[in-house]
Amino acid sequence: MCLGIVGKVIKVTAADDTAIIDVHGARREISIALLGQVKVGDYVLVHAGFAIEKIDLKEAEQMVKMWEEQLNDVTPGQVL
Amino acid sequence: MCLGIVGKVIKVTAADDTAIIDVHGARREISIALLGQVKVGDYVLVHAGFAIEKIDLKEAEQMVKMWEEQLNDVTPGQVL
Amino acid sequence: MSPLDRFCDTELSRKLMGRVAALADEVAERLGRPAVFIEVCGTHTVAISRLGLRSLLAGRVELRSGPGCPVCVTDHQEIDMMVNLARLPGVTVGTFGDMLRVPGSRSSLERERAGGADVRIFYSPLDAVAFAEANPEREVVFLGIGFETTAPVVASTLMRARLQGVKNFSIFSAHKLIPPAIRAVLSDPELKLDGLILPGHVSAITGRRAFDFIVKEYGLPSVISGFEPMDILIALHELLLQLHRGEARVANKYTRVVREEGNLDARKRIAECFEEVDVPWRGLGVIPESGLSLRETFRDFDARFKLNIEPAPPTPLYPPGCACKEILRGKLLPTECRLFSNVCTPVHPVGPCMVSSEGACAAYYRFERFSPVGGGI
Amino acid sequence: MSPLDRFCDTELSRKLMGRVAALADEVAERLGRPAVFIEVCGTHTVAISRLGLRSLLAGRVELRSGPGCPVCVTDHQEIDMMVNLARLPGVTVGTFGDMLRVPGSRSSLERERAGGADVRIFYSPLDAVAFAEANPEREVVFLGIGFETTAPVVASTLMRARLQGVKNFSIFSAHKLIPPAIRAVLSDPELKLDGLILPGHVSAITGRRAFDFIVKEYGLPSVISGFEPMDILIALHELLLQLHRGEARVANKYTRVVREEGNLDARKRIAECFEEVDVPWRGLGVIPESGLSLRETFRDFDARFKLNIEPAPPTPLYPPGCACKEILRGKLLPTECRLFSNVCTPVHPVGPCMVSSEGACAAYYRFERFSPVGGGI
Amino acid sequence: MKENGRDIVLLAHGDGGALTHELINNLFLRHFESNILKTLTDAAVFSVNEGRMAITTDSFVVDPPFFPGGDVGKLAVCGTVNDLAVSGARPVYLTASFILEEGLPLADLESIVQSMAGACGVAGVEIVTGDTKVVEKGHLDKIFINTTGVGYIFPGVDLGYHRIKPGDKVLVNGSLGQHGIAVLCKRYGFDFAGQVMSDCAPLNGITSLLLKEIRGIKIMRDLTRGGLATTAKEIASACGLDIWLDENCIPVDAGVKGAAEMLGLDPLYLANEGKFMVIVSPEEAEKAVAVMQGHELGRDASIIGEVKPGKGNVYLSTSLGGTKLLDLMAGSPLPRIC
Amino acid sequence: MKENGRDIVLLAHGDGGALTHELINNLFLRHFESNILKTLTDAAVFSVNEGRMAITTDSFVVDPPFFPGGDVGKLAVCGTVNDLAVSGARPVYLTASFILEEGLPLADLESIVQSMAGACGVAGVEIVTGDTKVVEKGHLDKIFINTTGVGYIFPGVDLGYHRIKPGDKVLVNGSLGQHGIAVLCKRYGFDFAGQVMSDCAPLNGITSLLLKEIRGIKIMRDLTRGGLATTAKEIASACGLDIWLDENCIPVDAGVKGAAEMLGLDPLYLANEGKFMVIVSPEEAEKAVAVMQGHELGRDASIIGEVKPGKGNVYLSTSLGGTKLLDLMAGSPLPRIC
Ligand code: SF4
Ligand code: SF4
Ligand SMILES: [Mg+2]
Ligand SMILES: [Mg+2]
Ligand SMILES: [Mg+2]
Ligand SMILES: [Mg+2]
Ligand SMILES: [Mg+2]
Ligand SMILES: [Mg+2]
Ligand SMILES: [Mg+2]
Ligand SMILES: [Mg+2]
Ligand SMILES: [Mg+2]
Ligand SMILES: [Mg+2]
Repeated sequence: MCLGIVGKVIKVTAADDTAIIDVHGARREISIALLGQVKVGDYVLVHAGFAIEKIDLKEAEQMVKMWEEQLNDVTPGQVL
Repeated sequence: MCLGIVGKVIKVTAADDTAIIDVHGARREISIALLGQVKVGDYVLVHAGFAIEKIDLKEAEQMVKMWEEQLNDVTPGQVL
Repeated sequence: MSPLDRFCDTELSRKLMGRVAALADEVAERLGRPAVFIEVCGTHTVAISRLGLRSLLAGRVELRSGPGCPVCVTDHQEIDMMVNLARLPGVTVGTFGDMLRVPGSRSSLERERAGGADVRIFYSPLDAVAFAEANPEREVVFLGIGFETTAPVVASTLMRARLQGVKNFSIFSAHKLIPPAIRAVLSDPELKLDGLILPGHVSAITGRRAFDFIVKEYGLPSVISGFEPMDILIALHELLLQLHRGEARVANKYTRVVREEGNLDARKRIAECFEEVDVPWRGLGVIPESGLSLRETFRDFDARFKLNIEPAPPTPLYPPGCACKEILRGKLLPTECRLFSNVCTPVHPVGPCMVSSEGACAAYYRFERFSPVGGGI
Repeated sequence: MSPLDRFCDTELSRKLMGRVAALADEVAERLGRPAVFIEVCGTHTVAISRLGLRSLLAGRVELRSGPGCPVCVTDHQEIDMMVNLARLPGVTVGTFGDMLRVPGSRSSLERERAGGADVRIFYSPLDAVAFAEANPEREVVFLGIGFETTAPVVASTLMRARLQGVKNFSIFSAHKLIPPAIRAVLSDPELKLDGLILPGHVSAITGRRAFDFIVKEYGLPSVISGFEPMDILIALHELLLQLHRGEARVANKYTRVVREEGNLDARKRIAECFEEVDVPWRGLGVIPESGLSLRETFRDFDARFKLNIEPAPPTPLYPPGCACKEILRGKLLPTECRLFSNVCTPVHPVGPCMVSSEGACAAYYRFERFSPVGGGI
Repeated sequence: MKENGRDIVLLAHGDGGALTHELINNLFLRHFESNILKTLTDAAVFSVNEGRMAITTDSFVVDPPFFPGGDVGKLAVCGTVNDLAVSGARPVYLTASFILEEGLPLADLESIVQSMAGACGVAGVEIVTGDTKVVEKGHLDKIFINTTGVGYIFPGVDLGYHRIKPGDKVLVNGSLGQHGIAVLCKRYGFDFAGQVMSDCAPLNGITSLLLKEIRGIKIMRDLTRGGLATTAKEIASACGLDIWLDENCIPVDAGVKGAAEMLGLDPLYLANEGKFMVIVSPEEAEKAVAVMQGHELGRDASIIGEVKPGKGNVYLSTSLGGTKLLDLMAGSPLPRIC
Repeated sequence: MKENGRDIVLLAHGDGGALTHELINNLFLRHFESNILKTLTDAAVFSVNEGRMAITTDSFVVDPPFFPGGDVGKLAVCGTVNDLAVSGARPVYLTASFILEEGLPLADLESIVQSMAGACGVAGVEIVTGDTKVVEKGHLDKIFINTTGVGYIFPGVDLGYHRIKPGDKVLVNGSLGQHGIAVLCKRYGFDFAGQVMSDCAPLNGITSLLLKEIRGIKIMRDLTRGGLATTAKEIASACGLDIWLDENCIPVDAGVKGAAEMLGLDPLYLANEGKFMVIVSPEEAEKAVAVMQGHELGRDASIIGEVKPGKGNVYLSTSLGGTKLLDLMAGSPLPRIC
């Protein structure tokens, strides 16, 4: 119900709580008023022009890694 | 400086001081608030949607008649 | 055939034209130069141009254009204020088509509309009231321009709006009065003039008597004229006759419309709504008691107060090189301005006289710029 | 390659799809029927449709669409009020694109705009504030629709507008809350359900804990999911696993975004601006404390008060024949409505589920209306 | 609520998707009869023989779209047909491109399309391809239509400024200013009680008759925007000769005269949509008038002037016997008080 | 004050009078090179040989008129050239009809006209006649342009739905959605730092190459409004066969994907202005791809699907191996939050 899009922060203007994000080359100014500290290089989840959460890349890394390992396990019939 | 057009009154609505005038078939509602009694058949001078004066047809008749007579007088060299 | 149609009768007009030309010849001979008349009213300027009358009287009578085009005489300062009005958010400026293209010091209503302002043309100010009623969220300001003919129309509109309780309608009054302007023109000592053609429709309101001062104070022949071919020729004939006879009076040759006292109802309405004030005229400067501003009792309909319009700063009267000042006073012909028709054209007007199609320069441009190479058909 | 991109990796997804399908088969065999899950969130509905996931799980898992499309659940009464707002002179209604076509009882914002209302689409509510500042003569009312994800965005916008002293901006709040809606769905005794896919972006604000009640009160497996192919497959895998193991918990499989307590800043802003009220949901009726209305301290930004918007009269929930009620509760599939795709299409929608492209019926119409004649390429 | 998209035009009617298809099939194809159009391809394909063709384009933005005597649809067909006709061509195919304002009643669109189909029938032309765009409310005023037309130049016909000579006569096919007045009066609240209507009509019938009967035709021009005066000035400028018009001979209907006076406008500058000017050799002028008068769109045809040596000016001999200059229009006609 | 009519468009620029003439002479004729246009007659006249011609029309109403990679002028030329190109024609002549909003900066108009002239040069077409109308501020949004184009169908070429058979391959010439995204992003405040631009380009070069080299071309369609999905559905409906597209093979640039996600839009429904779809016999599909890749507008050409027996549906095989239905667009793309 709520489109969220991942953007990489490429500029932060703390004075007015805005940042520029980049989404595969598409850039837009968004508000970071709903987040605490945001810095260049962070990934944020954007909804309706506001960053609503930071993306935890470590968590992402862990989760895909776990699945990559599991799925590359070739035990036949493995379903869990 | 002030365009005035002669219209023939074809309908009067005293209640709101308006009349319909006809100018060679073109009709429009105008205000007659600046005139006293206006009746169907009167000719009025219209400026910016208001009748600003009644046309005195007798005066008109007299003046053209006088000139018609003078101008049809064939005395050669007549200039006055 | 109605007697009114006979005022445009071609055959009759041609005959009278012959008389006028002959009489003009006699007068010119006696004066040793063509007689010089001024037509106060811009509508006369246009009618004369349309008839090609100047070409027919060339060398006998010189017809000059006076200050009677309300558009041409509206000052830069006033246009600037109208422009400021148009720029206010939520404001719709209603106007007659004439005002649209008149340049102020930096802009015109046409340019403001092109830039996003809501400027609308109305045939009648009552249509602007109807628009205001249909668009209650907009403040509709109607520009009151024009002379004695138009002022009572605007006054009536105002009274109607008050009666109907229309709260979002107001007037920006820039109305002007003709007799003070005539005085300003005639009091110029350099002016050489043999007579005046007086504005028929202003006279319909003011009455003939309002012009008696011309004879009393300046001793000049003058005539109130209508606008049909016969009207204009009769008026010219009358002026030539007065000159010929050495008389000077304010003749009324528009008796089917103009009364001695004018339209008393209309005059009462003007008096009720407006008071006379000193205002600047383009080309003539400030003329005492020559403008109409809304009375205090109409403050709730006075855009100047309702919308808090500051007077715009005064600006130089003319663009460099423009001879409007002399033209408006009847001292030069448009063709004598060095910008005429090369730099200054109706499409790219420099001075106010080129803007309104009724302005003297525009009328000359449109109708009389070139003399023909061959003859008529 | 960023770890984020790997959530859309095709090869990986296909492998996981194999696991999910196999696990689903086992579960279905054990249950003697396909497992039934509900995806609460409309964005999940669309993502599932786009992946063609339903075709791949046919006979193994039945995926039903829940009440998580803010457009679909906005009541007639609220739409009617928005329409009334749009009809006010001088008012500009700002909205996300989603709301434009949703029908109220007599009209929609799209129809009102077509009829002359000033309705504008903004990507962000901050753009609407900027528009208000640039157009001080208009009252700009932004429609606050959306769930916990959107409410803090609107709250932030409001605070910004107040800070900047923007006087011609206000909000019409129709925000809704997801947990009460889930309760309303789950408390239906007729509902047969094996698990829930919980909305990832609502959870980003509320935190995982906000959904613990599902396990405590209803004992159902549930999982918070992201929106990439891997996310959805991981979530399905989790639900199937819980089912397979006879467990029930609120798993968070969107850990890169969703925290236990959610976004505390955002929650604080919601609490500061809004208070919980009972509101009607399309298809679900009035749900206690499921809506957000502006607090009294924000009356000067509350369009309901500022513009004196009366509540519109209640209207019947559905057009005759429309099965949205059952679909929104996850009890029927869109294809089971007898109006689906013949009378009711995205171009001529009958019920709310057909209006938003995220609505269950629209998603089915666009992506899954016909089964193919041949196979894939 | 009225069903979406079935009573008024919505943005989605122009998105190229489902509603666009509905509009094309349920409205345009129902009124426009053409086997070529039916193919609904990116372009219409037709066969041609060797020869000369004419192509012309115009966009029609008339406000109001419905006026006494016609509507923007009739105008769009006639305007383009007439540009081809006065160029010496037989109009054959038209394209029709609509830009619609969101909110336009579909019933209005249908009656406009119906008028177009009617005018095509009268003119014997076929709409073979089209386009529909819809823009947001307020981004245009109701409806704009572009038509582009192609036709075959009649074999042996050679029209052009180069053929105009001093002594040639200037003709018009009837009373001037009707279209302009009909539109302006509708806009500013005048009523003609059916007495003055737009003269909007396809001229290809009368022009082809003229071209068949009269060999000495030098040029033809339809008298649209800017009216007789502007067109005369364009011709005079282009060929460097003067044109003299006689005010007494120029037909202007009394109703048009009255309304034009009321608005402060000059009928010689008002638009026509069924009037054209012909310049013809003096020997054939009378015969040309007779041919025109034999056609229903030329009943009031007359000789109104003559070409003379000069410098590209247009003069009007006034009723009083004076002369005045006519020039290009400068600024659209607006109602004035002075 | 700026001189009247020398910095912005005024109503009088469209009255057919003096300012219209100024605009035509000082702007249009300065940029559009054409001896036919120069005659400024009611219609343009040209010679034709026996054969088949194609005619197409489109009105261009893009908001905003300037966007990364082009403007409405370039679009107006390319759009019409492309409709002729995909119809198997060699585009030759264009008409250009402008509707301008009072207040449009003349400098903007000039740069639009310049782009048109540039695109005409690239496409090798000539603007032979035109029209200019000006409407009151607020009666349209800045500028609308209609172009109508005519061209000669290449001898021996026969394209059409009737030639499509099961087994035929579906090709596109490159990455989809660029134009739609460039325009929407400009409208909603996104910036691509020059990375995503409209693909607006004249396709007649690459289509004529294809037609020369590949005999088995069944149909070509440019992928404008409604995008790939809508065009595919139109073709499938028209020929009663199914079209299967493979999501993994459809080229979509990463930038387009990102921006489309941000706005909640599907690239398969986004407009293109330099992309076309080709349906070709299976034997010649690879060769067709090679030919396309040899042209600069076909570098990323690829086979994206296949025609199958069926009932006129379009299916997409998803990356996961699932299938979903594609349909006509229903409603223009608007930024959404859900
Ligand atoms: S021609 Fe132009 S510059 Fe000269 S006096 Fe007239 S308005 Fe002024
Ligand atoms: S198909 Fe239409 S009528 Fe049926 S449930 Fe869905 S929205 Fe309602
Ligand atoms: Mg196409
Ligand atoms: Mg044309
Ligand atoms: Mg034309
Ligand atoms: Mg098209
Ligand atoms: Mg409109
Ligand atoms: Mg023409
Ligand atoms: Mg086309
Ligand atoms: Mg096209
Ligand atoms: Mg034209
Ligand atoms: Mg605009």
